[in-house]
Amino acid sequence: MARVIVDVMLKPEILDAQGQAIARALPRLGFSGVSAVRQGKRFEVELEGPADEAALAEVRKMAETLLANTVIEDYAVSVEP
Amino acid sequence: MARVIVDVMLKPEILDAQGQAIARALPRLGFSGVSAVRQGKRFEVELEGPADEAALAEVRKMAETLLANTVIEDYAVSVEP
Amino acid sequence: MSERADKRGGQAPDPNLDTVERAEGTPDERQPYAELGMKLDEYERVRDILGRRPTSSELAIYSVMWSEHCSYKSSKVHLRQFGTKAPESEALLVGMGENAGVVDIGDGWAATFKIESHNHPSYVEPHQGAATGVGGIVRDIMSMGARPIAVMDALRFGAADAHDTRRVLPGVVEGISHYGNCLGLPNIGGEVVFDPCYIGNPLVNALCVGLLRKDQIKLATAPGPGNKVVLFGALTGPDGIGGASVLASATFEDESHAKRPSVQVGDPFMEKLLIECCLELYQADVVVGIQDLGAAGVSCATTELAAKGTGGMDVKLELVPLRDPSLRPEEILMSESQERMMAVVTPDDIDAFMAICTKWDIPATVIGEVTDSGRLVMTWYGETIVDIPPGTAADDGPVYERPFHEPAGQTALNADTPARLARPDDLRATLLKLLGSPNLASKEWVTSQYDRYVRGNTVLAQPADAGVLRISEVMPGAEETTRGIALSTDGNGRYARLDPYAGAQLALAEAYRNVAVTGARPLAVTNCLNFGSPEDPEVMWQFAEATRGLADACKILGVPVTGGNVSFYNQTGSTPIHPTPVVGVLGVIDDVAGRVRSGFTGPDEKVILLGE
Amino acid sequence: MSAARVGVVTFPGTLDDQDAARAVRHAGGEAVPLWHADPDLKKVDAVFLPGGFSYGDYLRCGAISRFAPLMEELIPAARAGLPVLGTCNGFQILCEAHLLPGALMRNAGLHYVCRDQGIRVENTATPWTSDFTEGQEIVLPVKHGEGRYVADEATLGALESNGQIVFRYVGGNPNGSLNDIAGIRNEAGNIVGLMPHPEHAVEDLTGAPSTDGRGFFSSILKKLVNL
Ligand SMILES: Nc1ncnc2c1ncn2[C@@H]1O[C@H](COP(=O)(O)OP(=O)(O)O)[C@@H](O)[C@H]1O
Repeated sequence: MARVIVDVMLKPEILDAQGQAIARALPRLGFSGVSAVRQGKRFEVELEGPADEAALAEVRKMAETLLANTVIEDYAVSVEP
Repeated sequence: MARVIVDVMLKPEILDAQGQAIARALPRLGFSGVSAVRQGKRFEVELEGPADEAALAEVRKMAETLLANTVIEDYAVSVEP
Repeated sequence: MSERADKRGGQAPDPNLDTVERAEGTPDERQPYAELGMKLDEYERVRDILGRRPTSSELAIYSVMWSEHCSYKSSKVHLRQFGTKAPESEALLVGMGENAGVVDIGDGWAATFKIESHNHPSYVEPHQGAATGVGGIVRDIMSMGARPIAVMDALRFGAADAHDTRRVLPGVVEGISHYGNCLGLPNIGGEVVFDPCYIGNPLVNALCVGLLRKDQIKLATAPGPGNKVVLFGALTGPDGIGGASVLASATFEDESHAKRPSVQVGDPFMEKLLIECCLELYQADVVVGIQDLGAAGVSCATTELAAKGTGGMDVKLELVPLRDPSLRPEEILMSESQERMMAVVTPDDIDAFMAICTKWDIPATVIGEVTDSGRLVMTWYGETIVDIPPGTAADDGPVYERPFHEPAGQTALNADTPARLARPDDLRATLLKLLGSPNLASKEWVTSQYDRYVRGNTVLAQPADAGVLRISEVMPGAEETTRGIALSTDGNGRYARLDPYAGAQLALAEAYRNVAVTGARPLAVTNCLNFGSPEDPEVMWQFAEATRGLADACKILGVPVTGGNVSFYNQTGSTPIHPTPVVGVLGVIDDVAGRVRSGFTGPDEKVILLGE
Repeated sequence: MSAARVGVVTFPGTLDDQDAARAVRHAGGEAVPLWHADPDLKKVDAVFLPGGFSYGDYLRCGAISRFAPLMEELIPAARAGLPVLGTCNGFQILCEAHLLPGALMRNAGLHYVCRDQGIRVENTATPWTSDFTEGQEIVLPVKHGEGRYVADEATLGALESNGQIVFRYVGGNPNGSLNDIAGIRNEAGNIVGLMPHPEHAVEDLTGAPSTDGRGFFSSILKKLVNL
């Protein structure tokens, strides 16, 4: 059993309203020194078998078709160390 | 300038309706070999200065009080390599 | 001078900038007008107007302003009938041509409403496409000086069980639901229709209605030399400027400019703040003219405001606050970033204006000034990049008399009547089949995702045939009234396919009846005309017939068209959708407590059939 | 005697403040607008935190609002006994501010739900529910995307045994809330949060097909007048 992580973030040119709202709120809450915040999604995918190339290819396909909306989002797949 | 990542996931005992919905949809979409999916949030926090201990302590406080609701969520802070 | 201008001021001049001076010196430089959707003769007209080749920024402006979407170049000759055949109406306060029409509903109140399409974006990215459709129509209503009070949505999808419908429908409904709910606008009705003809071209038509005091109508105009031009709301980013990339990359060799997103992403929270901010600005009476930023963004707002005002405007384009600092002037001009407005404010009121924006956390920037030069002049860090007569972009776009003729199979189609079908012998099976059809099924899956109660004035919403709203606590200090308004949207693409003239009339008649049965007096009409390509003479015939039918019916029923929207190019390959005119009717009830519900309210009620 | 003063809070993105104020006035109280950025409770006798999408529901519903300057006044006042009612987004803010235990999460069905919902009143020992009878079934609209109440087992157990569960869904649970919880109170009973909207069920002409929401407003006004 292995765990694969899929991180999904809005493409840099797409408006991240949530991230901006958080960044704007930070100074008011007493946090300084943050220039920007972006908010995305993190998926933990538990595989039944090992995270071999074939499995990773499957997860990438899953990310491409289901987990991310590639019109507005980028994704990155990594294996939990 | 450094980027710090805050991953926020639901505590294991809390029902993750979104993750379950994805896991249930996978076989229908032709993906097999996945035993579970959990969905959480990923924040990319851009610091104005370096990610030194003081800055990381600030981000951890931010995660604890704002980015995560510790009643239902756990968080992890890491520096982007 | 802004901080950024200072920064740039110290640097060498931008070698990639296409200035007016440079345009004069390089008359033969090839320009990507065709890539921007302009025809050669249109491009040559621009050269004639300017007496030189346009700069790339000017080309950006003309190409968006003269697009079908903004100039109505194919539909204009037909839409004129809505004016020439318009019935006398005492209720009409603002007719077609403004952001939305305004009607007098009595007791000093006026209502403004309009329906608009966001079909193509909703196919590409259903959630954001539909959401920004709602956002856009709401800003139209705000720009008239009104408080938006409700929305409706008329939707068309492919077959309910088609694969792509499963992608498009949930996304569209979620987008409308999220954006509308977040704005606090009750959704008081709409339609969901399935037909295979919409599989590659779903229709997402959103209607918004707003209320204002009759003497507080705002118009999109920039009068008064010396008055300030303020851009406020969201920052400008690279949204929906896929087309602009050919301009930027023509002068600017950079990967990041070659690939710009074509989808716009909305921020309903920002729009909610904009609504409250605008209303406070109106209350404080610090707005001379106002325009929302729609499809053609800064290009449209500046040219239209200037054209309808004193006639001139100076803009320092580098003052536009950006979300992405790498944007080029051409891209800023074409950006479709959402949740932005432009206002004209007197110098005396500017501080009060800015204070209200600050209260609502709305970024606001003075980017220019009204002039009496008759020219719209834009500079970029001191260099002139636009110098045009604004009316030529805003009002004098091309007008086409597109050829049209009846589709080849039209007679045969009509001759093929149900009489040909075998009589069903099993009524039970027929009934079950009907009941099971998606078009007759409950729409609750959709409507339960919409807030119909917010603002506390919803008298009727689903499952009623028309939405009814009480008019109460709309604006602070305004007198209360017993009046209410009723609204319905209807349309039937199958009828219109068989006979576009009668089909459009039936759509009007249905909406009119739905409003009338609540007890309301129908007053005015808005419409969204969804058709295939105007370059196809058969589609153009459908369009000509439908507009003629609607105009004739409006005259007979005595309700003027106050505004609307045309959506062309709804086709997959060469196959157009059914012609789908969607008609919205607004009516007024003098005492809203007397509204009539549909359905039985008690035992022993009599059933009476009216009409033939 | 002057009318009881009920504060109605507006955050950026609050939507039901107008309806809440109207409901307070209908019941004979004075509705006092409170602005999120203004740390002044204006000497109100009770506070209504209305629904909406404060801060766009960004990050988590209520997560940013609870840090508003007004909340810095409201939180200690509520802990000291000021009656507070939070509906929908207001309930979410109360949980985020830890004035009420647990959290509200995405509906189990993953969709926003607007419907007229059956609710059972489980506890009348609060200033907001004294005009109801225990076990009374009422109808109020729900309209939310994130209303699934969750808490750990110990907290749930305590809520159940202390009588802190004030409302339960009946006739179907719209969001998958644990134990069908629609609303809860703090131990002292002065703070109540619920997902349904009483302010949308106070008039015959408009809103939900019930006027059961009136009980909330008559309860609090009686309580304040009799103080
Ligand atoms: N897309 C929609 N948005 C909002 N309300 C809708 C939508 N589609 C249908 N409705 C509402 O649902 C109810 C039922 O619709 P429908 O089944 O089309 O009824 P009818 O056939 O009587 O017109 C009506 O009140 C209608 O306004």
